[in-house]
Amino acid sequence: MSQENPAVKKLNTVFPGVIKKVISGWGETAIIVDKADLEKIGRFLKEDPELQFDLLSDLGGVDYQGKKEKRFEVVYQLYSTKTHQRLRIKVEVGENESIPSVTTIWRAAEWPERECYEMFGIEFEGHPGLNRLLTIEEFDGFPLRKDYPLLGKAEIVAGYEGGVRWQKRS
Amino acid sequence: MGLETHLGDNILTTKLEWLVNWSRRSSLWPATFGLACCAIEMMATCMPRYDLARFGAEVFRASPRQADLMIVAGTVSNKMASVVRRIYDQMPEPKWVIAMGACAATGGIFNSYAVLQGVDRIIPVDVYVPGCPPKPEGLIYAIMQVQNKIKHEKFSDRT
Amino acid sequence: MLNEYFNILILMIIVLGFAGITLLLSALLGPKKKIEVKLMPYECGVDPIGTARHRFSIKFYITTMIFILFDIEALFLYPWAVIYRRLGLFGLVEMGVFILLLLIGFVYVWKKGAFEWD
Amino acid sequence: MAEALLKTQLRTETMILHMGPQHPSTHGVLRVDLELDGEVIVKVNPYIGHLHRGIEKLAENKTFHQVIPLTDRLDYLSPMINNLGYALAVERLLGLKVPERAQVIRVIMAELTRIQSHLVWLGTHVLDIGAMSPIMYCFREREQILDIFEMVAGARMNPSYIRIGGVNGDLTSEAIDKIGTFVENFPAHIKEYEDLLTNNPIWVNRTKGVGKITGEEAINLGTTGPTLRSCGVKWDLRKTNPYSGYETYEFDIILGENGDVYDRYRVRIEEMKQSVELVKQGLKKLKPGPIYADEAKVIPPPKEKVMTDIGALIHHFKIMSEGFKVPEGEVYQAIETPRGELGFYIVSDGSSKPYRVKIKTPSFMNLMALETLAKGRLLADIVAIIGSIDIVLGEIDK
Repeated sequence: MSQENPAVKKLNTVFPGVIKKVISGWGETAIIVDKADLEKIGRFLKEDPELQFDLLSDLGGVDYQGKKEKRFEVVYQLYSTKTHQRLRIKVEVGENESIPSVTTIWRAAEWPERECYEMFGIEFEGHPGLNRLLTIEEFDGFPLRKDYPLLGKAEIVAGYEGGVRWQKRS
Repeated sequence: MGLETHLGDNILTTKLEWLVNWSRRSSLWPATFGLACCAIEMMATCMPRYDLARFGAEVFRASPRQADLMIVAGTVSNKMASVVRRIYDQMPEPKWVIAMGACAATGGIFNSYAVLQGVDRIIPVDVYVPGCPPKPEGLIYAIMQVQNKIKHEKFSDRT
Repeated sequence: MLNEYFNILILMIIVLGFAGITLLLSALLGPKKKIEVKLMPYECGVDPIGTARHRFSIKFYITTMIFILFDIEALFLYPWAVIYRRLGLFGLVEMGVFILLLLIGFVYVWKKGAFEWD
Repeated sequence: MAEALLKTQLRTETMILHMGPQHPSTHGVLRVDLELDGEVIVKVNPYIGHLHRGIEKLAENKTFHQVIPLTDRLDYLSPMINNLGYALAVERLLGLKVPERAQVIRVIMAELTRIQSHLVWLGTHVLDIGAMSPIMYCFREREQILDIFEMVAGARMNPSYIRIGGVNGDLTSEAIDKIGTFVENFPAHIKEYEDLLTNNPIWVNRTKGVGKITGEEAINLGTTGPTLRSCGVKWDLRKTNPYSGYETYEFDIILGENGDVYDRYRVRIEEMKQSVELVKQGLKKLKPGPIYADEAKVIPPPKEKVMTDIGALIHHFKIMSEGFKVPEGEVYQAIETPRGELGFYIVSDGSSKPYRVKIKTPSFMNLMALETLAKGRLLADIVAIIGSIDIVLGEIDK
């Protein structure tokens, strides 16, 4: 449990016992946190004058089907434009569990959360407008899940005046 | 359709046909339909070095109402397919289509749930341009092929 | 006296002739395929929202009025320019007064803020 | 009294205007629904996804080596920089040490790509606002860079030149001379653009004070790159978290003051000058040496050895068919593209296919700022704003 990362050290002192696991490798540290106190930690990491993780670089989902007891994992890449430090927060989410949205802390999370919902089906409570972003409105299924076929469930086979005709894949 | 369907094939129509085909092919106005990387190469084709203006096709019309050549340049995703079909329908006759690049021709390297495997599934395509993205010379050669095709078109083809 | 208008007549015939022939030819020879989608208004490839007959802001009306005003001013310059050589100094002074008056109007409209949108 | 009455009772409905997927100045297939009150923009909601190809799903079904052509087509205006980002991430996972000459070639190629990408941005952005001639000059210079790419990497665009462990072809002396001549006379061309635009009253009126955003607001929205630096935030990944040898180069970070369209224009023009300096320093640093790391299991052997040496044949067959194994773990590697911070979060489960490739693209975040930039502006300004945040739909929709 390498403690040399300032953010991890500070978090342990302010919120003892909140970090479930610290993964450090390849020059980076990632902490696994429970989704209940995600909001609290996020706000602290952003507003703390010493750490100032003011930029949410990226927010993405990973589908660990069968590899972990909780299927999904939402990954927050935090970056501080002041101290140029990086920190990765990972939150484990079950099959049809939901997770609090962090758009109130970083407004940058709005679209990535919509994309994560659309690709994995993870609900984000408190998100201003959680609907589809990249695929067509009537897309069924969540494409980035491991059990979703690469070629999809339907394809366009023909076009007629005024539209296109879909057909279910066999 | 127009008068030409009643004229039949005689000396008058061949001359008229030649005139009409000549005027149609030497001022092909493409509709700006750049989707992805091929659009950048399409822009490079109109720029000073490759200069599409030599073929009378440098006027890129934004609205399909004033265009008669549609260059589908880039990957057609499923969400974009209905828009491509809508734009094709809203172009006035006579119209031609160039599927520029591997993605427009056959879906290219993106064989996935979100990509239309070839734009010829939804609209009739006249010329396919291989390459990812094809060099501007490739696009110019394709436009010359379309012009060649127009040159040998008969009125009766257009019913 | 009449022949001055004769060349204008020739010009008119050429212009109308050219426009007329191209329109006639394309109407006759062009293939026509009236389908329902083609007649729908073009909205960048998606379904149009709302009708075109839609109440819009009054500010457009003001801008159009100002445009028409100064467009007609430019229109008066054309006949003046045709006989500019024969008018000599008198023509210059007279048109100068005309333009000055309109300039005062222009400055008034400008200061009144009709060009500012909001 | 009449004024107040006029204000209260006059209820004009807002008009919804499609600035749809097929539009000359949305820089790709972006659909923006504008809610207009007369000419003033009341609300902007962009719709994206018209170029969604499912690259992240495709990447999970390809070996590490085969994902490189996919990254080429993410931000198709800076293909080599995308390759660099992905290659650096996989090299960190593998613990590969890239030789010195390959790192310098990578920096030279990345900076040339940055110049070429800024040229396309400048040409189209200025064309949208109405100046027809600069795009002709910009593409004339860009063709020279594309000639260099074609000579060195084999293709004008999407060359997949920067591979895992090195680069795919050495810089011949002829290429080095060509880069040298380009770098010699390019600053004079930049001066041409500046003479055309910087003090041009029409350009200044159309861009100064349009689409303003403050530094904190931009960071909160996740904006990165020149769009953020134009608000005065001093942060450039090449300086703060250097990669591929950037710490040994001297160049300075360009900052704007008030974060409007004019400052974004000025920041990018200055950045082109810095990139020219970087290429010059890169050319001086070039020393003869290998261009690939010597890791036989990962780097495909050169063609002539494959024909003659059985070991090389086996390695080549194994790499090309099944791919090399990458140790289990996860890494997030971010680099500075012409549009901002491009990050690759790669999770590998020890097999030869990446378990998950999450690609953080700068235009995806920068486009979220469109809402705050365009609110309350006039209709004509949205074209200038979309042009100034320099979005590429390939990397927004992934």
